[in-house]
Amino acid sequence: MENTLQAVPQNWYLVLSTLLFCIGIMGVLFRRNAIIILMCIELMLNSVNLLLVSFSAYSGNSDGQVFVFFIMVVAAAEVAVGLALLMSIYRNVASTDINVLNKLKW
Amino acid sequence: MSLYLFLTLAILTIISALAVVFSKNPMYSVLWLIVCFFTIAGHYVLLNAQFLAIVHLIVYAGAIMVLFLFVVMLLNLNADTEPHKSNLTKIASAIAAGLFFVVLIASMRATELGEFNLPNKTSIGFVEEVGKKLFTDFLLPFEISSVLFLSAMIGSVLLAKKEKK
Amino acid sequence: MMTLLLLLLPLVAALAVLLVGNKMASRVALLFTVVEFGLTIYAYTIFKQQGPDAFVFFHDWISSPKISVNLGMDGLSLVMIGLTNFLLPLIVLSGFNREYSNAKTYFSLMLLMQFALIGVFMAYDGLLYYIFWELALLPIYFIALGWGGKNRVPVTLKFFIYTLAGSLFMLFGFIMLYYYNPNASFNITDLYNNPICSCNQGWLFWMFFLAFAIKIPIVPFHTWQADTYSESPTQGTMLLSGIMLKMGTYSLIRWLLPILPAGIAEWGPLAITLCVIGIVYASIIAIMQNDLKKLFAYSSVAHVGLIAAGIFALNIEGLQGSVLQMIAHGVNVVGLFFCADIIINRTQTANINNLGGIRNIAPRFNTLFMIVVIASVALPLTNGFIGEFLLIYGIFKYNTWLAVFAGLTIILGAVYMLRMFQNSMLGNTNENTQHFADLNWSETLVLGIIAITIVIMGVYPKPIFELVQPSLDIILNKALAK
Amino acid sequence: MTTLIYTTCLGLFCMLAEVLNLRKLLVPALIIGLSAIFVVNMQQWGITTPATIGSVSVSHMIKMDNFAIAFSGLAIIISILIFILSANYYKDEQNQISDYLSIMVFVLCGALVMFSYNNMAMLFLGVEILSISLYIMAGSRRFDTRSNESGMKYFLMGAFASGFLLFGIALIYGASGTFELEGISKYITVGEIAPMFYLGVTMLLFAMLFKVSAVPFHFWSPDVYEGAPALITAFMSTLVKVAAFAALYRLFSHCLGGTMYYVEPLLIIVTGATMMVGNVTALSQINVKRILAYSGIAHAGYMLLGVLSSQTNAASSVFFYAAAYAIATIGLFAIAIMTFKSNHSENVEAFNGLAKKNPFAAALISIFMLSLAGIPPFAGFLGKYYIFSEAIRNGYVTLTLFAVINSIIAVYYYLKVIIAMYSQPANDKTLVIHPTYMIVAIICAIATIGITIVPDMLMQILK
Amino acid sequence: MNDKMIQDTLLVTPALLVPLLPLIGFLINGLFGKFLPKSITGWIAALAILGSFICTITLFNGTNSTSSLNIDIFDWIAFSNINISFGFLIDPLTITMLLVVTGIGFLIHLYSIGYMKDDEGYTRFFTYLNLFIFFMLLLVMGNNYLVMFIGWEGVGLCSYLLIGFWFKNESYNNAAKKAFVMNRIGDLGFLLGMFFMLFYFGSIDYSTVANQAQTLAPDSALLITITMLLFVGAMGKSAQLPLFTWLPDAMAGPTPVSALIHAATMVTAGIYMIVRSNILFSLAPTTLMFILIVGVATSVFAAVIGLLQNDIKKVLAYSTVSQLGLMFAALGLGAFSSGMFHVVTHAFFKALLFLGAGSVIHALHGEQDIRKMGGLGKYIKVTYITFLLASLAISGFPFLSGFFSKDEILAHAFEQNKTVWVILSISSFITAFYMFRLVFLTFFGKYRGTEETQKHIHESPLTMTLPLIILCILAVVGGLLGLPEVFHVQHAFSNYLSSVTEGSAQYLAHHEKVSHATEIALMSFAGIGAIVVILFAYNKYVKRSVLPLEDNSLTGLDKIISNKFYVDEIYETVFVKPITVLSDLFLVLVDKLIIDLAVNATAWIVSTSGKTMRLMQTGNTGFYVFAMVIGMMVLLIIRLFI
Repeated sequence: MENTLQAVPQNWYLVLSTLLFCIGIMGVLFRRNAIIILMCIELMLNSVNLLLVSFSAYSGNSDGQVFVFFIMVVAAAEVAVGLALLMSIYRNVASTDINVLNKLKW
Repeated sequence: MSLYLFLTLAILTIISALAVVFSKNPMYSVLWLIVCFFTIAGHYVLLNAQFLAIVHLIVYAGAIMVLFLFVVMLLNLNADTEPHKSNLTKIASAIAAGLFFVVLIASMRATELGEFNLPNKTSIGFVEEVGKKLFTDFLLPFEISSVLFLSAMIGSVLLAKKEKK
Repeated sequence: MMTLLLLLLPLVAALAVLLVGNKMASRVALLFTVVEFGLTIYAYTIFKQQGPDAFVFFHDWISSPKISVNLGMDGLSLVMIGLTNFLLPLIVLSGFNREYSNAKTYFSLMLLMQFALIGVFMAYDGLLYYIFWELALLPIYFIALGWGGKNRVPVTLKFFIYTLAGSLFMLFGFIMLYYYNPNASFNITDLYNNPICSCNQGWLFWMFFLAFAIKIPIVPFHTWQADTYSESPTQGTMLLSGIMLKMGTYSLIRWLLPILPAGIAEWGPLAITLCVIGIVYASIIAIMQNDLKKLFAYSSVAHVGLIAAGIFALNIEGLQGSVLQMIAHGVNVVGLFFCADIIINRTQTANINNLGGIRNIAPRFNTLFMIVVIASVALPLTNGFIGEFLLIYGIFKYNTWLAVFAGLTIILGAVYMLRMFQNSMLGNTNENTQHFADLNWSETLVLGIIAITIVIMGVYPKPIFELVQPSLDIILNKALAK
Repeated sequence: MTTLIYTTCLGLFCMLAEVLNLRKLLVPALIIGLSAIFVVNMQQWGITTPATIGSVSVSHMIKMDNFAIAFSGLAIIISILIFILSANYYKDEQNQISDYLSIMVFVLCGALVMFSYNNMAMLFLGVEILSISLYIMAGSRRFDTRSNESGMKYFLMGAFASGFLLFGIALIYGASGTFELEGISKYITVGEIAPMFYLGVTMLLFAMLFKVSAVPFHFWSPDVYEGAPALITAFMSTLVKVAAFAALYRLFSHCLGGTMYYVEPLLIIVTGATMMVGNVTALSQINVKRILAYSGIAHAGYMLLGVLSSQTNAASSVFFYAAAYAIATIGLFAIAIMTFKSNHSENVEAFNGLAKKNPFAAALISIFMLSLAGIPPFAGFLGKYYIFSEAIRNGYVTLTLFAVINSIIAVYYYLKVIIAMYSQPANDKTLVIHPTYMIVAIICAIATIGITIVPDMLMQILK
Repeated sequence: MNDKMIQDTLLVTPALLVPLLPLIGFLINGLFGKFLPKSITGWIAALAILGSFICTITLFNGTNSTSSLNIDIFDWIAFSNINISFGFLIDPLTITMLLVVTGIGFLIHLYSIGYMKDDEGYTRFFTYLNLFIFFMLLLVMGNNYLVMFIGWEGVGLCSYLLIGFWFKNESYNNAAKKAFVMNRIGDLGFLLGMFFMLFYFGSIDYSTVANQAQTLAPDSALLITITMLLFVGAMGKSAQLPLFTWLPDAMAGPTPVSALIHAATMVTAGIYMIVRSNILFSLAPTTLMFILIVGVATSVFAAVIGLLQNDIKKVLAYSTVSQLGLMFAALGLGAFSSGMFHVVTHAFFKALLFLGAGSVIHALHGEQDIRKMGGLGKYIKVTYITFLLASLAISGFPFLSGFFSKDEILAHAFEQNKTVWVILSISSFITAFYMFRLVFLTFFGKYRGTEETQKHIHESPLTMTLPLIILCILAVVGGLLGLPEVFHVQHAFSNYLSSVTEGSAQYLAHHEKVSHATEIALMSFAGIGAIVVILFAYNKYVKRSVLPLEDNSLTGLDKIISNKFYVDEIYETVFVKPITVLSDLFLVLVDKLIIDLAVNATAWIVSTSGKTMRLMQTGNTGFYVFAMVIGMMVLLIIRLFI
């Protein structure tokens, strides 16, 4: 395990995270279900986490890892709030489809 | 060895991520996401961030995903309730995301991260190291994030509280 | 001190009028404007003794980018302020014996307008000037919007946006001037003494010219005007045409000529051509206008076009003529619109074809109206003549053929004015006009004062010439020093 | 630092107020508390002792420089005004008022962090505290689907943008190896810059542009502004916008200035597009909150001119502009909220004939509208003038000219309301303006005129 | 202080009083006329003019043919290097005009007291009349062109007011407007002429201009331009081709107005102006040639039209135009003093003719058509006799005033250009013919009106007949002022004016003076010719009682002539119509369609793009995110690859 940093070029992590990030974006674009969009956003955040950790590991600087904690904190808070919002909407319109939410426009 | 491990994990990560996006049933999506989180935790371990890997699992798989599952079950969402986007939008979003990926990679195309030296400290991912950092350098953000939690807490209660109109 | 007093009294008055309530509003406004006029005369006597130095007021305002409260009055300013303060009591008085909803606001806005106008004429700091310039737009807009005719909304909107558009370009021009100015200030003397590369003067000229051309208005920027005039309440129209248009011509003299001489050299010929075309163009349109106010509006376009042309002729005759004509036109056009108001108010129609025969039953009105009309067709011994004479002569010195063309105004002016007068006043009465009451005391007073001024100015304009000559000399020197 | 701590404590107090049954005292206590905090905040002026928690230095996390103090002061004043309004606004929701207010105080905390951050982590946390609290507030009318929709849209897009923010921070960290502003700034000046870094800066910029609602990241703001409760809209369009701008400005003036040449073309395009889309789209709106949203977008465009000029210390210009904008907007909302309420409509027609019903209120609205339109002698004019000046000084002549043209367009929709008030017949709905609203409006009006008369008071702060 | 200066200072007061008195009269009547008894206002006005006349006499006595008195009253337009003063110049030319204006003016005031007695605008009439005299006096007294221009335009205004005196009648108002506008066309020429003088000579004082002009080469382009422009002014004011049409229409005004303004005084202002600038004009032979052509043409043209007019005043109006043409011909020949002489004599007999016509109209209660008159000689003797004598004078009946003044001009024409002489002679005979056609149809034969009106025919009151008699005496003996040298006397009139005209003599081409014998022959020819024509007319209208046909039964040339060669119609189509069309075109096409459309189109484009852009805001979160992503992508691509 010690030699991961030598065996795997750092750029691969970069590419992997970017790919993951883009999959997250695709998910947000692709789906209409608010919950799944929320999950895709989590995916995006996780790609960033991965990136940060890889940078941190490769540069031997633990700041990046600490930062990941904050991202987790925020992600948790975000999810809590997001799901609460979702619940309150679901009570009103009985749907999690974001396309239902189009009263406000133009 | 670790290269193969990385590749395996990476491919798994990507597959599970894609599965999150493409699963018709929200429940599956949730489950795939959990898989994805596990693979990411694997990466953390590969990168010597053991403590973070554990925290990651606890927070994400243990807390956040449970929350998700809980909501999905509560709202009784399944494949039938999932509204479908038209194919055009689907293709468009796939292309857009793909293009975006290409653009991102292209803008980093010349990224040479320089001569890589093995860090003299391998313990940066250990709890001790991270903890020290968190309570010294990052003390303020740590404390400030409590405000965030407070706010989110009040907010969630406020929003989800069941009350007569 | 005098300067500040002159400037701020109308502002105080505006507040006072707001406080006294609707019934007393017009009277209090009149009182204040008369006092203000008295002060102006007093200022004139001081000016006679001590010259412009007595009126310098300087106070730092904004440190960076440097803007200062730099007020003062040279002869030119004094003359313009004199015009403003002379006309305001008349305009207020012309609102007597009329019912206005919310009169206190109405008169207060007029006084606010006076404040802004005086500020424009006093400001010797570019940005301060600009602020007053814009400030002047607000009261008039609200006057027109609140008390105007039934089509007022789109019309005033167009007016507001149109003029504001011009002004914003001017603001842009001022900021550019500031950065071209090594002293980094808007102070007028700095701007006068700062030679700007002639490569930049061309487009800077347009920045300023647009603002002024719209305000004046010079054809083809005039289309807001006729509608605005006919939709505004009379006092608003008077303020607009009598004084506010003069802001544009005044600014040409004060801000454009001396600051951008090379720009003038480059674009002046085009500008003067536009002005002259405008004179003939507007006059010809006026010939067939049937709406009193629109007719006066187009005539006003022609007249101010002549003033602007005289300014761009860049000689002392043109400038003197333009100053004199600004005053004369201010007085006359207020008179004209007041007459129009009297007619419209009593007959409920502005179409001259529906009028006629008023002369039979309202001789006093007829006489005074006649005097105003002949003044505006520039008959000698009325104030309109000397101005036009000098203006056309100024243009003549610039270019003979332009002068011939511009001179058509004296023919065409006679045509449309007399047609208007004939159709509205002469002939036999009809159902619209048969109950036309002659002037009451306040109307007689207003028109009487205007008539007397018309004659006095026409016979003895020398004080005005003397007053503005030094300022014009300086400005002309700058304008001609490329 | 102390400002932040006290404000947090105030937020906690609000939370506990419900438990302690102090709801009646809540708003006065908040106002007094915030006023005290304002004083404390201003006392830090010019004192450069590094921030500490106990014995731990946190100066690499937060830096209360004059920029931060000035903006904090402004933010606190804005909050005070909003809280004055809130007493009456929430009078029917007494059992939740402490929740609402505490969340709003937390928004202020987030803003304070965004003014003073000295580390990307703080920026991130500040943004998130602010945003998450606002998601809640936007959706706080639980039974109103419009409010739901507003909250949800804001949340989804905000979270999405957070992803970009983080990605950008991550890339910057990857290239420079640090989260501290000074470190990053040093990285820029010393040696080669990795392409990754530029991408990071760009992504970070995108995220911040989202927060200030610049085109093409502006889509959320009209919908959210319209759907959110009016008071929250006021809060969003003032405090939040100011905070986002201050953060963006701080980012470039304290840290990423060296990469300005790189993002400049992007910023120019975005600035131009923002001004144009904001102004032009606002023309055809009839909902006043929506008009203000678009107007807010347009104003963001103008303020971006200030950001573009950040290399020549345009801070005071941006500050002045932000202050003028915020004050006018709050004043406007103070009266608009009452008008909306009495008419059960948020459209321009709600203002019909206001000049007859309540000429004073109409006059105040006119002042605010004209100030927003940038017409002298109101503060908005000077703000615009400063911004344009700075932009021209930095050579953005064409862009400024474009801004000038846009301000001409803008006049139209500001006048729409004025026209409705002054030229339309009044409807029969009675309009009662609660004194607290009137007080706020009057304070704002005085400030709007006052800061024109003595603009140096504000302008000198950040020199 | 020598005697002359003392003398001069003594004359200042009367000189100032001359215009001041009418002004005072105007102000009293204008401001307080309403409060004064009607009868008094007329007398106030008349006395004001009488006062002026007396002052003029004082001036006349105080000066001689060589003196000229310059009175600067105040600086009018004075700044920088422009200095135009408001001042008077009293010299023989001025005094001549003053005498005519105030003298005839007074008589006509007197006449009007009777004539206008029953008019509701009595006071107003006298107010205007006084104002007119005031301006006319300014015109002739001014010491520079601009003061002259004040009077010039001022009389135009009064003419406007008086033509449209009966303002309820639409066509009268149109006539008034036409007069004013046509005059203004001339005025523009005058104005431009002044500009040239001011610009090139630096002054518009008569003396300076004359001095400066003499430094230029004769017939230089500048001089031609200036004189041509001034002449354009004169054409307008003095109703020359092609600007003459207003004058016949001007007969819409009350008859005394026609007498005073449109015959005796105002219309001669053009001649006065050219005589005043005689040095300038004599330096520009080309212009003189042009004046000659215009004058001769007008003279014949108007005379021909006069042949077929049936309105008593219209006949006189065309006759006036024709006579003015004669005067201009004289000026064109360089015979400035002869021109002036004819002005004076013409003032006498033409004023008389108009007043006589007025008396006829007064007697017939407003009837002006000569076809409905006839045989009036029996009823109104004084009018008849004076009218007859005036007609003889104008026709050039030997030894009456017109005879001398006309002959002088004809003699000059004979000297210089035989063709001109022939044409002018013909024109003169035509004049004699139509004048007597008028006399015979009016006063001879049987009354052709209704019986009802016949009963009321009466002679006018003394205030009306007295002026007739005085003018008649002047018309008869006026010629004595300028007895030609053939009679072995000094030509008193031209002597008196010699100081004014002598300056130009050197520049005029010198022609061999006709011998006395030839001159006598010419006079005889003219005199006998006139008598023959009169007899011919007598034969036609009295003996054979030929009556003019109704207007609609005219054919051919007659129809054209009686319709005044359709000049008005031509002007209507060539100038008036196009301008009205242009006006509508400008308003509708340029103003509304092009300019305003451009403005509104800008607004429209902006607002439409607003409406379009708002559709981007679909309300769909998915779309928003999509747009954001695309936006970011585009921006990145722009940044990276472009």
